[in-house]
Amino acid sequence: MSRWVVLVLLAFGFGVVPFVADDYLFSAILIPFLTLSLAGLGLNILTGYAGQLSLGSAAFMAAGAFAAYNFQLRVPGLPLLASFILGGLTASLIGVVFGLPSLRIKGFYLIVSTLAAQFFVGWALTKFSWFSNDNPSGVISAPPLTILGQDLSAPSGRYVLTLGVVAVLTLLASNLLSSQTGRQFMAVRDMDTAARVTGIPILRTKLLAFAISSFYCGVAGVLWAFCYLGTVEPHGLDLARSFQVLFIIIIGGLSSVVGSFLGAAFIVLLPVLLDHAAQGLFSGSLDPGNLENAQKVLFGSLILFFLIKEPEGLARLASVVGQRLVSLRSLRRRPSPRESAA
Amino acid sequence: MSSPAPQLFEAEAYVRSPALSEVVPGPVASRAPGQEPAFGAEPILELLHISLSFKGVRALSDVGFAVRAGEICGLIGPNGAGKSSLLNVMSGVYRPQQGSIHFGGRAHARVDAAWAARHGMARTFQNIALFRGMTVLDNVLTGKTLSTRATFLEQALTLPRARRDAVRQREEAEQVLGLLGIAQHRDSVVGKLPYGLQKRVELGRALAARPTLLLLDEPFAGMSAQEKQAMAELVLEVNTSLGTSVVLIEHDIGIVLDLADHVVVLDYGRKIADDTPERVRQDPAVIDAYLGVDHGATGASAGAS
Amino acid sequence: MQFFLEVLIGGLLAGIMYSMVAIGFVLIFKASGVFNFAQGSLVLFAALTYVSLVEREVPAWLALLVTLLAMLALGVLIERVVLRPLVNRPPMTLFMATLGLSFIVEGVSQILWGAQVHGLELGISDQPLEFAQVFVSSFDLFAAATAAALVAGLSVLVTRTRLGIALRAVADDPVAAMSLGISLPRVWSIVWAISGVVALVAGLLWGARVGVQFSLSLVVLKALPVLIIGGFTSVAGTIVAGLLVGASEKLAEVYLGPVLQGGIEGWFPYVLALAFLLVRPTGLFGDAVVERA
Amino acid sequence: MTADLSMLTLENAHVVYSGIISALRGVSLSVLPGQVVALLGSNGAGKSTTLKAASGLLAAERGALVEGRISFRGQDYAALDARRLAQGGLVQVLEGRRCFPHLTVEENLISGSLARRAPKATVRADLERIYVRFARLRERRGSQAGYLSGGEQQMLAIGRALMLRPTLLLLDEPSIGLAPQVVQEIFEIVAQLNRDEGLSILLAEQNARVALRYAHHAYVLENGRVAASGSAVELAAREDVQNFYLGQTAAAQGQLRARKERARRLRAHGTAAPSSLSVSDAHGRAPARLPEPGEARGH
Repeated sequence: MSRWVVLVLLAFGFGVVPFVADDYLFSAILIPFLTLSLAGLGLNILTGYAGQLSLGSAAFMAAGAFAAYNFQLRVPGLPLLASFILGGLTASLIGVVFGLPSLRIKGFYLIVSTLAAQFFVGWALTKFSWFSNDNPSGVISAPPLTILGQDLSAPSGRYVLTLGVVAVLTLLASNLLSSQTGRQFMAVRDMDTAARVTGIPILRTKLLAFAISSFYCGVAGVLWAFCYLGTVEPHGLDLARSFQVLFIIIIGGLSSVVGSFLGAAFIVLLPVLLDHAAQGLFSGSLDPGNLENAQKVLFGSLILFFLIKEPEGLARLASVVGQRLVSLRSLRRRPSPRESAA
Repeated sequence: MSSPAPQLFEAEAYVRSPALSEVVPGPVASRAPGQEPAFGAEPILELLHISLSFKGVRALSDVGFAVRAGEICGLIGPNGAGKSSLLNVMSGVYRPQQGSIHFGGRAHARVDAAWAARHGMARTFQNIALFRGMTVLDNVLTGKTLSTRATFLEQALTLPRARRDAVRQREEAEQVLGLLGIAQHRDSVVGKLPYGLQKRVELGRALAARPTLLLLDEPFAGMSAQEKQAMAELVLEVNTSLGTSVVLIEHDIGIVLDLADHVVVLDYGRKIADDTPERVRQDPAVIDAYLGVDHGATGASAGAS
Repeated sequence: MQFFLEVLIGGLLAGIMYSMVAIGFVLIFKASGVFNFAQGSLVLFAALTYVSLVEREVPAWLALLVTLLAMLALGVLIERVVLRPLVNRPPMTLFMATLGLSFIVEGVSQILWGAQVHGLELGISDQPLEFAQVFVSSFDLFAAATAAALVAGLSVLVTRTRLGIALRAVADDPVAAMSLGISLPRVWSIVWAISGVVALVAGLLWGARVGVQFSLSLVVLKALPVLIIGGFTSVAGTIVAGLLVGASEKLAEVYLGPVLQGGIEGWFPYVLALAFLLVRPTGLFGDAVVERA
Repeated sequence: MTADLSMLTLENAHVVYSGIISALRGVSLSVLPGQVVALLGSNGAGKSTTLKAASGLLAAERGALVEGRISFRGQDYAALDARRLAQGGLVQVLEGRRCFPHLTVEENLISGSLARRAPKATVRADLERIYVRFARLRERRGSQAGYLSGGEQQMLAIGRALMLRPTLLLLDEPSIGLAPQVVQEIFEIVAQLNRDEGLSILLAEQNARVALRYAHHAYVLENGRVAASGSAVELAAREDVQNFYLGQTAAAQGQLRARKERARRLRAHGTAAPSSLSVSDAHGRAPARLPEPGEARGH
């Protein structure tokens, strides 16, 4: 995606949307979309770019959320953004610990260690009440969202905060992934023997991928709790969420920053469209249970479709459509036969 | 650039065009043929008593030889002789059961591949080990990994040191792409390129690391005669202009015997010759190894009588 | 001590369930190298189909036959629709395909048969029997006996019959099998059909014990550590590993649990599998399949 | 040679692997009924590819016949794949033998008969016939193929192929990795099969001298093309066969050597200008350029 397209989108996102969109659009669509895009980007760094499959994204999100909450709670006067970063760093630490087995096992079989992370973190956060400040119900409300005196707890405020965090981290990620570190990730993914012979330290590169990926998922977890739900609870960040984040990058496109956003948009918007379709077409005869199952079947079939037909996901489709648009436009401007034949 | 790029190779009918180094005016000393050009006294790489076996199958038995600094050493032998295994031992991909490898001033029971890379060893693989998900330029840039100074944080924040790295590495990579004639493929994904081009990209990645010792595993395989000639010129250019020592495995023995200063012949994992190309070509043991020994020949009768 | 034995036996019997599901994995993995994450959903589909038919007054034997045919058909369908287009793609892609498949099978089975919990009555008595003051439920013994019979049947099929020779030939060297005119797609669909039957047996026994409900498909999460410990390619290793995981999980819950606030059954098998992976990556009996870094 | 007369005919076969590696550049050859034909040439010349094209196994390695025609007993290949070819009597023994290591010798042999779906009695009779011809296999019938010696595995691989009652047997490098006297034994068996049962055989072999002693006809491949062909007697008589192996035929022979000597001398006298490869600080001379792919091939 060229530079100026990104700038236009950001200008629109910061300049126009906060004043135009209504609360429903913020809280039900825009904030979850941005948060899941960040989580998708995090997983894409680890699985898409570095080739290490992980089913533990939700666990790192939960770790990030609880860490940020506890830092905010137990360190008086800590600026909000500092707790975001500390949440991310905690998740990153946990990511590295569960990334250590990648020394001995490769790519696909790594799901064992990331699944272990998923179950272990989920268990620890529910069992040890210290994490949730001994709150009996285990559900804790997020701290007030004020930065430099500005109160951002209104939906538009939470949206701007989310957009800001996601934009900055996405910029950093795309710089990193287009530099030597990004190439090292992809080298380890594509052919680790050749990577080793070129001088790339295999384990260090894998652990770096785990660390950065878990940091991104951790911050996504903080956004999920503080800006989206408004409550900090491990319930919504279970294995099903990890599968969802994995689907985001399969459908959106592995090893593509844009793909993480396209996939997240797809995953957030589809259920909404299905609901409207269900209301409209069957005038509500489809009971919600079956709707959920229908969604499951649809997601499963989409996964198969993308894996078989378009392994590079929506990102590839988007770029193909983009190129065709560009060539169409240039054709219309100078439709000389010679050039169209080239 | 004032002068147009001197054409290393014409396209159509192959006309021997001046190699870069020839363009340079200068006294051409006459030298009696066969006189040994002075190579480094201390060998850049030496293998002693190397034995290697997989699940009981012996791939190499007691192989030893030296590669002098600055020379091109050919490694030949019929199918299944153990050439690739030997290259994997040199580059640290395999660990030999016995023997030692002397490289970078130290003796190793097993070469650590990353350590060897840091001490100037680079290699290509028999069945192309390119990073298929990346473009041609990215593959060559990955060869420059060791010359990266900026940390991942500096790269993310694009701080000055990271920017300097990027500019320098890009410039050097462009030079290698130019030399290999694959500059205009820089943005195409490697997996989709024709075979001959992929071979050049892999060589480009190795050259990008500016090695002192270059190990080439069948760089000419699957190439047309013309492409072989072009690649041979390039290997020669790398060796003569930069003094890079080259160990070359290849089936097309004509080119190897022509390019190499010293040839080692393997057969069933054993070294059966280690000499100059001229002497190796006449060595009966080598000819038998290639043409096969026919014990049962009863007189001149041929064909299933 | 007696309590320890009971916990142990309870764990072993749960382990039998895990190994039966895991056997379905091993068969498919050995023959086609695919790690079938959808095996759990097949177990759910089989149990749901059978119990729903029985609830609709279909006689038990007919319900069993129909379910059996459904599983065979499903196996062939999966091989044709999912596997054949993805032949020689990387293992991660195939794994994700089975993940997508598991969503489809779960969704379809719940749309077809609804999502409530069904009690499953196999007509097997379930009172405690006493052996030297150790109480064991008769149902669990029946389940163990069925599992043993299933495994015996499978090993006869694999070692004695021509089909078994074809299966093992394809597992050893697919291209060599092709050179002899053996049809790989046919072998793969047979393997998927057989593991469908194994899923049926596991579904019925497991469903009868805990009730037929969505959680049946989560048993796949238990089978994964069993596979890692047992080694991906050995049926014997899978059975021993299943028992090991079942027993150690229950023992850990009972003895370690209180110290760690309980509920460690979820992650304990995974920690055990990780320990095995770091110490002996090929598992108890498997040959070197788990790629070393 | 009209197609229906010959067992196998390749006409101008071009084969490319995964769309990029051109392995055969127009190979034409044929095998007459009852004939033993040898495919010679050094490694990488295209011998194995030719066999896999004939036996329909190219698809298994992402290879494809992009041009030319292949026919087996007059039947064009469009309708045939590896399975129908094997059932129709064209069986290939792959390079490196490729027995099923975890199956016993007898199970390996039986796996050869599966594609014919013959009744048990016929399979038993075929087994007996193989054990008569390969006595050593009868002794080792119960042991796993993985523990057999190279020579025994080669016999097992041939025996397994014979269980399909082939009329044309393709052998890929039977002598590889075998000691010379074992190679002798294998080739004797191949010759007997041809004499006793009229089995036509196409064998790819690097060991030219042995192959020429047992073949009726031979083709020498070089770089994916047929460089020479003729009766085994003619080829054995030509002493330039050796050149196909030791590469004397490369056109630009000797030029490289001369160029290298001169370049070395220039460098030895330190007069060589900074070459394009060493990074010149300022704007060094533009680098020399290898031709573009289109240019390089010039077609």
